[in-house]
Amino acid sequence: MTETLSDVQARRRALMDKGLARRRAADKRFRWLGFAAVAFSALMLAFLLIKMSSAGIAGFQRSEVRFDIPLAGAMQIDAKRLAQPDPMGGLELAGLEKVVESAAKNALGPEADDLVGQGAWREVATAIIEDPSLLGSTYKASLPASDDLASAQRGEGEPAMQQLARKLASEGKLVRVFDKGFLSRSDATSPQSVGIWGALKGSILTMFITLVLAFPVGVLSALYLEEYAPKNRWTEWIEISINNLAAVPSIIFGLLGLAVFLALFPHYRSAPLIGGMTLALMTMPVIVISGRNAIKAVPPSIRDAALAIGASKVQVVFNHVLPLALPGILTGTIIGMARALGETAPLLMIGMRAFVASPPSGFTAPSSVLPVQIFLWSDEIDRGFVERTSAAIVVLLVFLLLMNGLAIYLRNRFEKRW
Amino acid sequence: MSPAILLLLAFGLSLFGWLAARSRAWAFRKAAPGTRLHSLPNFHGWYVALWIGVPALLFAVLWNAISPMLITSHVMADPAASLLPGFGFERETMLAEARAVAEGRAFGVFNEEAQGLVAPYRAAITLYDSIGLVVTILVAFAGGAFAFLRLKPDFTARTRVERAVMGLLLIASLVAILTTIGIIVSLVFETVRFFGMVSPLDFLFGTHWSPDPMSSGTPDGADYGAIPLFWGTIYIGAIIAMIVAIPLGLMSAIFLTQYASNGVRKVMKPLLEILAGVPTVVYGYFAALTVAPMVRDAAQAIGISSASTESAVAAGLVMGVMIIPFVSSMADDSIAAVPQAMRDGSLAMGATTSETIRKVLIPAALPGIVAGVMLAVSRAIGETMIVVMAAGASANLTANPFESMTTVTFQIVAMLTGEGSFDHPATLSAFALGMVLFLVTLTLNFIALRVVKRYREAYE
Amino acid sequence: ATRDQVRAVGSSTVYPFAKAVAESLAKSDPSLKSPIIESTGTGAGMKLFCAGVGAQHPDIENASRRMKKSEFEDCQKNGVKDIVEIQVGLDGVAFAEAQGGPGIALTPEDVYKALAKNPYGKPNTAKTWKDVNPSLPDEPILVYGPPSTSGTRDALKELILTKGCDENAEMKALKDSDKDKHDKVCGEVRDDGAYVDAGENDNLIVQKIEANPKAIGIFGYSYLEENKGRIKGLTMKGVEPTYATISDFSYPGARPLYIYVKKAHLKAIPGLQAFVTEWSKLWGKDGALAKLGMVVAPDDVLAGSAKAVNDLPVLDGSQLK
Amino acid sequence: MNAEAIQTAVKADDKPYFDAPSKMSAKNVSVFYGEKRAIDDVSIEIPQRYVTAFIGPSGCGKSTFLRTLNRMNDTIASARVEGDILLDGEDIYKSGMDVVQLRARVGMVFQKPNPFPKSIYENIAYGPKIHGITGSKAELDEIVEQSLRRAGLWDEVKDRLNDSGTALSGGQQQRLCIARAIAVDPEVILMDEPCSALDPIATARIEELIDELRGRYAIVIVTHSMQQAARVSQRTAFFHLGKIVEYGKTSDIFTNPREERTKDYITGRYG
Amino acid sequence: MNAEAIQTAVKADDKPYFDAPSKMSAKNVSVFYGEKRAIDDVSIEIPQRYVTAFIGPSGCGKSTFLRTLNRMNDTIASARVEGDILLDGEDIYKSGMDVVQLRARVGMVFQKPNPFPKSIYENIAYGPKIHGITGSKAELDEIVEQSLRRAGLWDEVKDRLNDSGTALSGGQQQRLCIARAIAVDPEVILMDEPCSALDPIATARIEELIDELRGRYAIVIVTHSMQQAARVSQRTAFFHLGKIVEYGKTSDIFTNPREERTKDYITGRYG
Ligand SMILES: Nc1ncnc2c1ncn2[C@@H]1O[C@H](COP(=O)(O)OP(=O)(O)OP(=O)(O)O)[C@@H](O)[C@H]1O
Ligand SMILES: Nc1ncnc2c1ncn2[C@@H]1O[C@H](COP(=O)(O)OP(=O)(O)OP(=O)(O)O)[C@@H](O)[C@H]1O
Ligand SMILES: [Mg+2]
Ligand SMILES: [Mg+2]
Repeated sequence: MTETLSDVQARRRALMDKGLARRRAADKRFRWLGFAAVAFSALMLAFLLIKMSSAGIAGFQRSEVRFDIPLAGAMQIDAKRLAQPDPMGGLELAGLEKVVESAAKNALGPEADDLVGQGAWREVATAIIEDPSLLGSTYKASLPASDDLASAQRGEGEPAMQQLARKLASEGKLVRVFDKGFLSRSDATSPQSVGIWGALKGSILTMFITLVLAFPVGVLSALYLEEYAPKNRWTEWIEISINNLAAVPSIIFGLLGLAVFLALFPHYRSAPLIGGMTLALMTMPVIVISGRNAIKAVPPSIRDAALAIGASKVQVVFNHVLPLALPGILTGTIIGMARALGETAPLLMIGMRAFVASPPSGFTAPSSVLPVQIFLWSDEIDRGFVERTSAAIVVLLVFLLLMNGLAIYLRNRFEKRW
Repeated sequence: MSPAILLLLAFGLSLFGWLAARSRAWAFRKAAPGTRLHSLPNFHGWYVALWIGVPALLFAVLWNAISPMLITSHVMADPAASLLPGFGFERETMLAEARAVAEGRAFGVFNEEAQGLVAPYRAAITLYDSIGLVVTILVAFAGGAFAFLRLKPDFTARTRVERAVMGLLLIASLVAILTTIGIIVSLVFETVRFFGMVSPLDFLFGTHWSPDPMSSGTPDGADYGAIPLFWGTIYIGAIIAMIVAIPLGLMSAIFLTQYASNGVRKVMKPLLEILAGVPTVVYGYFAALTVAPMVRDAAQAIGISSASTESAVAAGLVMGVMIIPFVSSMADDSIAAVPQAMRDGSLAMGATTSETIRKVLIPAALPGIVAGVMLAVSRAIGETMIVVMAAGASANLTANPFESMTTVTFQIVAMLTGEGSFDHPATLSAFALGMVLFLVTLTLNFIALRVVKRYREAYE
Repeated sequence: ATRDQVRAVGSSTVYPFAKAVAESLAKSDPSLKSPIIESTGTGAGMKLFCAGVGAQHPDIENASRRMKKSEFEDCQKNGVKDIVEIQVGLDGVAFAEAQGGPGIALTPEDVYKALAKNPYGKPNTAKTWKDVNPSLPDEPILVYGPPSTSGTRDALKELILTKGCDENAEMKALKDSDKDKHDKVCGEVRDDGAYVDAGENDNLIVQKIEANPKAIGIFGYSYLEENKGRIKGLTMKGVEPTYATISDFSYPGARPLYIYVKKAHLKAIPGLQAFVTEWSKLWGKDGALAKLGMVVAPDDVLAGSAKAVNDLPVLDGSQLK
Repeated sequence: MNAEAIQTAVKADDKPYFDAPSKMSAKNVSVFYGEKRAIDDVSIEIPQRYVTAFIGPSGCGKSTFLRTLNRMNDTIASARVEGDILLDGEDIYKSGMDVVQLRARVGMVFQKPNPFPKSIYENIAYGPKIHGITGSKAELDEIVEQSLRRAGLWDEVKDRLNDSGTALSGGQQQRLCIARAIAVDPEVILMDEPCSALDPIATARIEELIDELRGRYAIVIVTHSMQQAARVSQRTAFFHLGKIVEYGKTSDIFTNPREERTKDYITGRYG
Repeated sequence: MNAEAIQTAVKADDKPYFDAPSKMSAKNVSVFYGEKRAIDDVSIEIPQRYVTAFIGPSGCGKSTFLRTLNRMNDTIASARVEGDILLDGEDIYKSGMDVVQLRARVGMVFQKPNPFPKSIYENIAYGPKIHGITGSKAELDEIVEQSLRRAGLWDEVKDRLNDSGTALSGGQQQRLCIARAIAVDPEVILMDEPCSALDPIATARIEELIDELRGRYAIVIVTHSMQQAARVSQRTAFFHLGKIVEYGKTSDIFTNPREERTKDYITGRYG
């Protein structure tokens, strides 16, 4: 039995129509799957963000006790001394600590010592140094509560203390208020007096070094490999090394930093310089790989066009290929930097897992970074750190968002279609 | 002399040379209108600038390295130095203190013996600084003059500068090789030490891992079988996490590039990238306290009684979520880079969007997608926090995803930051584990490169 | 360049206390820069500490165990000759469960039988506490504890498991005949899921046992103290873990915490001497460290340590193991 | 332009076709790119079984209009179509219209050759496969061979069907694309300057093919070459500035244009 | 193919040119792609100040040979050239040859338009800028305008010089590319089917431009259109299977081919 041509066509057309509903359904399903994937990821993100920020908000607050301190005539010190060097020392000598203590006892009862945070008098001193006229008045103090009182206010710790906390709170003497200082202080022992600025500054310095080293080296290597490298053994090894470095677990970079960078610069243990160098090695391959893909995507006809009017290789690369590839390179850089920003393990190896009580003064000063700070706080004994950890995470996320925002802005500015 | 000043000096002189050479090149043009310079004036500028900057910088680096020694020996000749204690840390400290004061970095000395050295230091520093300054300038001028005198209208400045650029590119790409060598060097000694104590065969093929870093006495090779660690690493990082991340990441990329409107894409793409940036501690808590109990209850509900709270699935699932952006971002970029003509060609054949994506776009974008997956796998393998919090730390060799498992990287971190001493084989095993991991990924990449090369499809 | 701040490395157990001392020092003498305290783990810290004398090397090692002989030799080899050892306090290993838990009364022997890999040389088959000791409840054994790399685990081994093991005369005899074997039989912990190695994060253990009332957690005493409202300590041989019982060693889980100081750095690093002195100011019964959860050492030990802070005696390597 | 040469080239067998049934028709179609109007109120009937040529100066909207005929302009976000386009009397822009089926029925060949980065065989087999036209390998082989033969490419590539389609020369690539379009047996074939990358011999072969196919399908071809329009088409539409200036039998357009602008254009005076 | 039509189109003013001085010459050139020989022992003299056309069937190696003339084939890793190619007597493949300078002297226009994704102005100004042809903005503006005018694009784009070059229609893009090549004042201009994407009017303008330029430069044009070869060129080379079958005056080739194969090809009998 032989089919005629139109039979064949009719049969094919029928087959085609029969499959249509299925294909349309498959298309819908596929689209729906894509949407579901994005929605799932977005929901995950929203869940994490909401969870973090709701916990984090509490971390931006602290418990403070409020009472009046009659400063007028309480101490033998005048405004002139406060204008001299070390005014804090002057106030200490004049017995400010005792004044605060007795005022606290008057207002809060005999257990006041346990209620006001250690060294809280320094906040009073700072206020006086700023405004010496306070010396003649009654100072309405709002000082950090002790850790015990703070946790009692959260409903933890000894029942007696909790009862006291409730009583003070109902009298308006114990309040939870926004803690401005959290963003300007550094690490400390008490959750009531910690701050994130030290670690944040450390992260900024470290990321700066990482970017300054990894971006140019990454982009230049990507250009070399895509545009210049002859196809030989040697190039292959470079390629394999880079792909491999992108796949090597981060902790191994920490070992490298320990063995090489710290051997070369032994004095800079814990410094953002070393941290940045280590993270740069880790980030560089990510930039190279995404950079190569972006460069590859630039159509060869653009290169031909430029070459044919007598542009040299370097001109082709820097005038045409690089600008066109830049958006893609920036994407890779964001991913790489985001990874570096959240990285803990390699930094442990080079000493950034440290208690640093003051913000780093420069690239070579000992410092902590945000993820390590979070890691350290999450293991703190005091329960007050739980909220502080969340707050630090919020800070890290905001930093991340800012970094992403900047890169996205740059990416959109340079994006070109052809 | 502070390095910054020498640096600034070198840059300043380079800039000066750049401007001078450029204007000279312009002058050639003015002098004989109509002649075409071989190279643009800018290239003449760069040529001279390089000849000034590079030697000056090299000298500055050298000088920074040797001048402290020269200064110290100069100071040691001073009578005040005889008061110093003998060689050792104290003496070094005092010298450094005196030096810090002399340089104005500190206000006073901590040890009085150092006080007498401040003045000699100041003198020596002034002397050597001026020497350094003068020589730097001389070197810069020598280089600059050499280069400047060679400028002619037909001077091939561009070719030379481009050769320098090429050299720079080559050096940049060598960083990767150096890093690889650096890693091997930093692992190899301790690894060899470790294998001196534990047989490589026990290590590589043993199926039981429970080294005790606190134990004394000779290590038992039977405790150092790393197979369970490798298995855990692969199972959690490369299997479970990828089962989550590859479909989700790829489908997200597809949705964003092919279906979503431009506005949605512009917003969602960076949002997803945030997932990769959430600190792993957060994921760790999420995995341990939310996902893991859920997984356990679900598993027990369907009758898997061995399910424990610490499970490979819990860790793998959360890890998968974390690395979605690695897959999706790279896939997104490479899918978007496939020429529109490909897509048009397929659509015009009557292919549905999904067919176009699956049969034309994804194959064409495959190298980029594979690169993204590789990055994602490596990130998953390198992850420690989630593993320890959600999957526990016990090295089980099992295919049951509801049991507790651990990974190589977690063991490395634990051993290196633990209490065990650094000459104990348990601690040293971290280096061996790192080495094996490194060699394995190197081999895999080697193979992957070969395979990708063979199947790479060119298009335009 | 020389350093103008003290640098200490070492144990994560000592880290919170060292931090507090550093903070206190910075407050009491504002002219000194606050010391940098790094939590590296005792082993890594020892390696750094013993790497040499000079500004690039740390001044102090915080240790949750004693320096080992091999480490001491490493120090000597690298020119770190004069080391001062100061015991600063105690850390307790506490057993705890969630507030609503059944409250098992443990003994070292029960713990050993429940957690050892090969109790008395035979593979461990115990599934429930009842299997271990008929007087205990019929609940599955599920213990969250520190990883083998942590000091707390070492203490668990030395102070509880080995003690429980040695209740058996045969084992005691083994100790003298074959020390390696004894170590293994008495010290090895089972890895079949009954003992869950939960990583270094003690807060996570607290949270896990809080969520699962049938589970038992093992961690540093200070975490028990801080989380009193949510979890409760388990008695060991009828003794409850408290400051007092740990401090007088009646609760069998106390181990000493040390700091090691490089003598050669004392003059060179500003604030080092003051930092060491600051420790002695804070380690007392009413001191700030006790508030943070450190268990105060017995009076005689404290007196010895205070003397060491003054006299700075050089550590004699021959007494180390 | 040599007007006489063109006129002699016009096919003699251009019988009175105006009774030809209409396959597609456009009614008052306008196309916008964002704000810009690229096609302005165009109406045209595309007859069954004949070849219609679109000619006109560069940028006049020929490609744009062609793409509206199988809704390929859906892929351009900024493009918007007004008016009605009917295929066999059915509005192809109506909601519920299946573009997949539409494009299977109205095939397209582009200006720049765009083979898939797959083997030559896979390039051709792609359409039949996705449409499920055939299940058997033998039949597929048959379709591939037949399509390549019709496009005049078979002899050149029969020994290397597994080579990548992108490794062919420009002319070969375009013929591959034509073969690919034929493989799904469309009812209408739209060709956007299909021969602009081909040499005369290949062009002649394609023109023969078009001639062969027109018996069965409606063919629309955009071309720059008036000779080509004259040779292959029976209807010609002259586009200018987004409008159809004149549409009619090819012989009439080239020998006896009604509009002055058409005449100027085909005699090369125009621009 | 209509041979008569071609013959009438051959320029009447094709005077005896064989005394024309040679600008470029190829001697026994072979080109390989890997193992495959795409050009086989080709020798040819390209005269100063005239237009030379390369014709031949698709895949015969016209583009390949053209690219050897300004070493654009250096960009294809697998390509390898044997034999000598001289520009003003100087071997362009000699070591030490500066390809950048070579390509400034031997410009090229491609088959597919490839404007830079930059503004129209920048597209034209790029060449003069990198070659340092001018320093002053006014002079640059002048060059840009003049080049666009010569390419017949000025009137269409003069109000939107800052729009992207890729936003133009295909034909406009190609004219932009031609303008870009002209802007650096090359000595030789190589064009690979420059008009395959242009409509007759734009083509005519380009042909005029070629005519205008040939007084000063040597021009080589690859074309599929024998009419075009006949109209614009004074020399024609017929390529087949990687060899030059016949080379001579255009009028001779088209009216009186010496080789049978040439004759078959131009009369359309060949393929
Ligand atoms: N995607 C687009 N966005 C905006 N404008 C466009 C787009 N595509 C084409 N145009 C414009 O629409 C007009 C018509 O373009 P079209 O490509 O249809 O012309 P054409 O007649 O095919 O020209 P050619 O013969 O050069 O191919 C032109 O002015 C062009 O610039
Ligand atoms: N990059 C390349 N690699 C391998 N072979 C190639 C390459 N480019 C062209 N070829 C082959 O070399 C031969 C000559 O190709 P070329 O492009 O020069 O032909 P052409 O005459 O320009 O054809 P057309 O008229 O179709 O453009 C062809 O067989 C082609 O398949
Ligand atoms: Mg068009
Ligand atoms: Mg060609």
